[in-house]
Amino acid sequence: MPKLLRNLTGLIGFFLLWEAAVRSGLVPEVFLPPPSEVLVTTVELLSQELFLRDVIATLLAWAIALLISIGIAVPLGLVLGNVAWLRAATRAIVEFLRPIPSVALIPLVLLVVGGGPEAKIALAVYAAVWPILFNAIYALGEIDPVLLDTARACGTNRRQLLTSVALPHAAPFVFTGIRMSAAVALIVVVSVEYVAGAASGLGKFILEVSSSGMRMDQVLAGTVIAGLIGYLINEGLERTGKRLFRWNEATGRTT
Amino acid sequence: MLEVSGLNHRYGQGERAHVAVRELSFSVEAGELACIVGPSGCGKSTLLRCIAGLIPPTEGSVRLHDDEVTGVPDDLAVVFQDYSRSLFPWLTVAKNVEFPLRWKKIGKRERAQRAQEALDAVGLAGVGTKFPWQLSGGMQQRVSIARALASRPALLLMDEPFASVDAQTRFDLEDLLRRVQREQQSTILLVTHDIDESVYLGDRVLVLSSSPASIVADLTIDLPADRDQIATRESARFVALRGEVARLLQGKQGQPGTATDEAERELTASPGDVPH
Amino acid sequence: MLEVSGLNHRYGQGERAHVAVRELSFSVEAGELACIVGPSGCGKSTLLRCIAGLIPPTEGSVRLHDDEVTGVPDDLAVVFQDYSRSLFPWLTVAKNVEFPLRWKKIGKRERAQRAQEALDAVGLAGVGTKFPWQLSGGMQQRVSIARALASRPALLLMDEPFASVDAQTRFDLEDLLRRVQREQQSTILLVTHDIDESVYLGDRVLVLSSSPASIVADLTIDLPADRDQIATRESARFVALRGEVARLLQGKQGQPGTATDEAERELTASPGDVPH
Amino acid sequence: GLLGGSEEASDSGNGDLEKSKITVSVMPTIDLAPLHLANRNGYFEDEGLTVETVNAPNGQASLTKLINGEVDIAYGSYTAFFIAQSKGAADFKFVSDASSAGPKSTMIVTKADSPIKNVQDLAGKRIAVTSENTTSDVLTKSLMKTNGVDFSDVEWVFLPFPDMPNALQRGNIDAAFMTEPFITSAAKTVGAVPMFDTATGPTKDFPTAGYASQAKFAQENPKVVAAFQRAMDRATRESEDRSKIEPLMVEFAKVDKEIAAMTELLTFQSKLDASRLQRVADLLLEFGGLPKRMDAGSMIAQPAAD
Amino acid sequence: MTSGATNWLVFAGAVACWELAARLAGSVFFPPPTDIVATAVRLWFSGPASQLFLTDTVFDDVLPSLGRCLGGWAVAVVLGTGLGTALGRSRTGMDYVGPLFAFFRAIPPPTLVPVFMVLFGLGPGMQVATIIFGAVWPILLNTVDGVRSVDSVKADTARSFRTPAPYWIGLVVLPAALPKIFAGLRLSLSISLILMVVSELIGSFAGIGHQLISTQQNFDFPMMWSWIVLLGILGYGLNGVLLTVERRVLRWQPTRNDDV
Ligand SMILES: Nc1ncnc2c1ncn2[C@@H]1O[C@H](COP(=O)(O)OP(=O)(O)OP(=O)(O)O)[C@@H](O)[C@H]1O
Ligand SMILES: Nc1ncnc2c1ncn2[C@@H]1O[C@H](COP(=O)(O)OP(=O)(O)OP(=O)(O)O)[C@@H](O)[C@H]1O
Ligand SMILES: [Mg+2]
Ligand SMILES: [Mg+2]
Repeated sequence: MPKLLRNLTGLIGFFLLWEAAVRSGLVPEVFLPPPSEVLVTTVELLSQELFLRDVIATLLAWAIALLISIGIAVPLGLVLGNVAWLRAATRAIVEFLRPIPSVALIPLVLLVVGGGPEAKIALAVYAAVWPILFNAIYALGEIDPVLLDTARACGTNRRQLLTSVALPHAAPFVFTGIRMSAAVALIVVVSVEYVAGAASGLGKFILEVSSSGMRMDQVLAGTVIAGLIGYLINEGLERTGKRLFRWNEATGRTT
Repeated sequence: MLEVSGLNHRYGQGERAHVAVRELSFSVEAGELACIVGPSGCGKSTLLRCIAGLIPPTEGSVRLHDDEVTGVPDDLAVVFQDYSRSLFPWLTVAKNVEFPLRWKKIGKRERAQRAQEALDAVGLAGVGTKFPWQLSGGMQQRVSIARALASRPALLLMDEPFASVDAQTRFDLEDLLRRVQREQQSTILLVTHDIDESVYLGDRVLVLSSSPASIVADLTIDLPADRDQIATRESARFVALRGEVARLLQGKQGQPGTATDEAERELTASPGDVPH
Repeated sequence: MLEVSGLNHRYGQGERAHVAVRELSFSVEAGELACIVGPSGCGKSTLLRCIAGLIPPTEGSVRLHDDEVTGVPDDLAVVFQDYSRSLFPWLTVAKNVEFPLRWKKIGKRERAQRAQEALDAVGLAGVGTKFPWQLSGGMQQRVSIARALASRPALLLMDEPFASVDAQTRFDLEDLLRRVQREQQSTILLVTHDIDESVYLGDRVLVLSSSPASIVADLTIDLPADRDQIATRESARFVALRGEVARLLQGKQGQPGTATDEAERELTASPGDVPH
Repeated sequence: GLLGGSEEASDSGNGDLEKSKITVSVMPTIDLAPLHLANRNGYFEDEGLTVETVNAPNGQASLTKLINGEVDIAYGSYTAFFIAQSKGAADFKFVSDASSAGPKSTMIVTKADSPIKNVQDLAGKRIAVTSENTTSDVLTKSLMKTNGVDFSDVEWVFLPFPDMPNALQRGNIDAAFMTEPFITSAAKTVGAVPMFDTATGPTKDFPTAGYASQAKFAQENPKVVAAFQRAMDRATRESEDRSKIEPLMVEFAKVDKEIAAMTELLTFQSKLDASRLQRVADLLLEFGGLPKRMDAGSMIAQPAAD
Repeated sequence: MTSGATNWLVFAGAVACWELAARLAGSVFFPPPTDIVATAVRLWFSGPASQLFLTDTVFDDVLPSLGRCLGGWAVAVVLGTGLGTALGRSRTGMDYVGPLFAFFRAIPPPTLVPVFMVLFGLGPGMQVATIIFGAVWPILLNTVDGVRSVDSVKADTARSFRTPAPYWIGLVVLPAALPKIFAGLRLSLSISLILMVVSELIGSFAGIGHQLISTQQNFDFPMMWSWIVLLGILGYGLNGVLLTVERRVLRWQPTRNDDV
């Protein structure tokens, strides 16, 4: 399958570059071990049950956070994208809240919901809502007016317009938002585990091995795993998207 | 049934405003099929949009069954001029046709069947499972006609619905439309550029002036209700009427028969060539 | 100049494949205006796309000046059937028309002037600063014609270019096209559904069968090169030719009246309704 | 569960204690060895206590867990406790001491070829400490002050310990305050040289970290506090045997085995001493970390008498 | 009409609720907005007249941070749109680098900070690198998406005129993709702000993020809230500027004109 081959070419190229940089002494090996070493560590880690538990904890938190974000952002985006006055009225609050970094909110979230998995889920939801929300609002602004008129002339009421025209039209772009959010949510979950600590999780693992000092290979192995998970998630979503939105590929519709 | 009075529509505001429709008044009886002809860009589509309640008129009013139209009225269907943009690309052809039935209390089975019938009627049996972008232009246009018919509207607005189909199909569709009008007692407003078509199809022909649209003439077509593509088009009355419409379009409503100038001659060019 | 041989085009693959064009061969001389007529959905647009090099044919070849067309050839312009989607909404009308001139070695001044001329020619003087979506359907269609003309192409492909304009404007545009053909020695391939138009405009008329398209007849229009909307259409030869094209479209070329198979019957559904 | 949340166990008093199960927030540092030892060897169980540990990445997170009630007892550095108390974030009571700076366990480290040869050379340099108003911050300032060095134009760089060796190597910083085991590992990896012991003179045996609970907890559970202290005492005494500590360092603080063997240990403590703790508060006050003087003695929990 | 007024009315209402709730709860962690504003004024606007009443911290922390944020974002914009356009138009380009990007995109920037420290050392280099690294993805992804969604008829039109690549990109692809690119730009702008904070978490001695962390560690809640609010204000302001630009650039869109 040539596409898979091309996929691998990119990844392998990057790892070779990294290896070369370390081997040539461009970067000190103690701080940035070469991928050959990191990959060995990665494989080792993957056979440890404790580590796998960390990974699973992270993945579960991620999945929950993403689902919640979709549940919040898609309807909200549809409503805000459709109702101009509501969009205007909430813009100040939304634009004000959005750039507040989730890391800045960590201490507050810890205080309010405690340091359990709820904290990382809450923060991940907070961060993952925006890409979906914004892509939804944008996509709605792009609907072909003729299409909207058509639906209205068919006796479609506002709510139905939302579900039967706005949603399918926006779906491909919202899906891009979901893909971005999936990455963001994973980042935040791992980051919160890393910055704020957790009972288990990939971020916690990275924190533990990094705070002990010189285990950069394990730190990077953890990071590589985070990246790999992200890659797999993205790949899965992309394939789903291609299948779901064949019509979009074929027409490339914009107005 | 439909009463348009003092209708004005202006696009934009201030200096760059463009008046598309000016002081338009007419009414259409229930069950009537009125054709609208007028030069390109005169404001026909704008008029239809106002009637459909899709854009609010700047001045004047549209009344349907004595109620002022403010939103989109019930029991209405529109065939847009921009047919390819008015089909939902994510729905199959059949689902597109079913679309207006979704909100009606119609069982799934019947919905599918009605869509199928409508597609058959426009000569598109067998493409129901395709997507609109897999169809040719004329087929897409017929899908949007089928969609309008499937909803069995009381008022049907059609904006150049047959522009992209071949002559034969066009004749078939014209006859289909008159049949639907008779059987379902629909009121139909149809914009066309084809003078013959307007006379053949219509119970009335409204001739609009060039931009901004206002009514030049409101012609009653006194042809028999039962029409035939050959016989009707051959009849002397038909030929006379189409000459009249053509003359009116040229802005010579006053003195019929005195057609002298170049422009007029061009239009009424070949009375012998009418498809009989 | 243009030689199409053994052209086949199939959309999709495997079971759901749809053959749109089958074994099509013909050639067009330089400076010729060939009209293509054929039932809706028969594959005319597909054929034009293949010739324009926009889609590669599944089989067969298109040769232009003896070179096989693989990409889009130089000095080509296309007027798409979907005119409204082919205009760039972010460019004003004038900029849309100037579009193909942007990368030619033409001064800014002259570019603007050429665009202006082209717009004038299609009767759209004064809308240059508007955006396409501020125009009516027919006006948009004329903008896309103006754009094609402004680039003064050696080969001009037009897909139902006059479908949305009123009768008068249509006549004007037809004459404009013949003038352009003569003056610029352009080769023009034009798809139309109007049989009269095909005969009036063309030096040749290619009649296509219903889907998948293959050539039913290749008619040379032996009318004088100088044509006139009145005189030409009145001439006996014109009437004979259009009758011939209509008959050919009905699939009666070989054995009139023996149409038997299902597919064919569908097309000729209402024999009584055939014009003439 | 799999998510890594803690399951709440229903908890009724056991025997004499008000509570039989407590949670303690910990960090992956080596001075927690006695706690892990006590857990491992069942000293808490002997007292009728079950201690569950919860990881916190840093002192602030550890304190937050205490404040929001997630844990009963938090491990943290004294500076953090004092500052949080002074801001009114919570009312803390210390329930056990943990460690104080031993000889050579809190050092200013430089590169081998560094021009910094004595404390005076530190003036105006880029020095890494973990953060403002932390033990590392006040100890470094104190060292300089004691030696009469003006630290007003020092460029403070705030770095976590693990990142210090790299910054030192690259020349991003001139010197760094480090604790064990980072001193040893930095020496090993980048050839860093421990130059000055910050825990000398007025800061000798400077208390670094301890365990605290909220005042309310200490008040309501005096017996638990006493039990906790007893177990910690026992473990701390045993920690003097280095061989018992090293494997725990490898396991809990994820320290390399080799480095663990070479590490200078902090002094493990368990007995809370008001006058020693007061030194932390005073030093913080001196360097502007506290708005007003605080009484360390009043922050020591009063456990139930045996 | 007065959509601006309603806009702020809702906002003011939210703030009033917060004030009320905070006063009622009386928690040190959630000071009422009035306290925060008072702290903020003291923090930033109590400087000498010669500095326009701005305090040193504005010049030492706020402006440099903002500079890094905008600088990093600007680079991300150039990289993201450039690369995104190239990849969006290329049939196989994304096959090569897509997985790599997905891989990078999923790496949490905080865990990468140590790696960037190794590569770029401490200071602005590392911070800007972190910002670029995080902010480039939404732009890139949205650009690829936008570029790929050029209407097929428009694409064919351009091809039929043999539009040379620069014109094709400049006159067709980018305008078509612009609405989506702007969605990416807005998203990445707020990510830049976030990463500005993250990148200052370690190894810095000044900056908004540094101040935020140090107030957190010092349990100085009114101050911490002041910084959080500042981030909100900055985000709001920058977004407003971007929105204005967007309105101008996308003026041609029919729906937008009606929307104003
Ligand atoms: N959205 C708009 N904004 C500004 N002007 C518009 C808009 N839509 C249409 N117009 C203008 O209004 C006039 C009438 O347009 P309309 O579409 O109603 O014409 P029409 O009669 O349907 O023409 P055609 O037969 O070509 O479709 C035209 O001159 C057009 O330029
Ligand atoms: N993208 C596509 N995918 C699959 N099938 C297609 C596609 N485009 C066209 N077809 C099919 O190919 C056939 C020919 O289409 P084409 O557009 O060439 O017809 P046409 O002759 O231009 O018709 P019209 O006069 O209605 O425009 C049709 O049956 C149509 O369904
Ligand atoms: Mg119109
Ligand atoms: Mg076609």
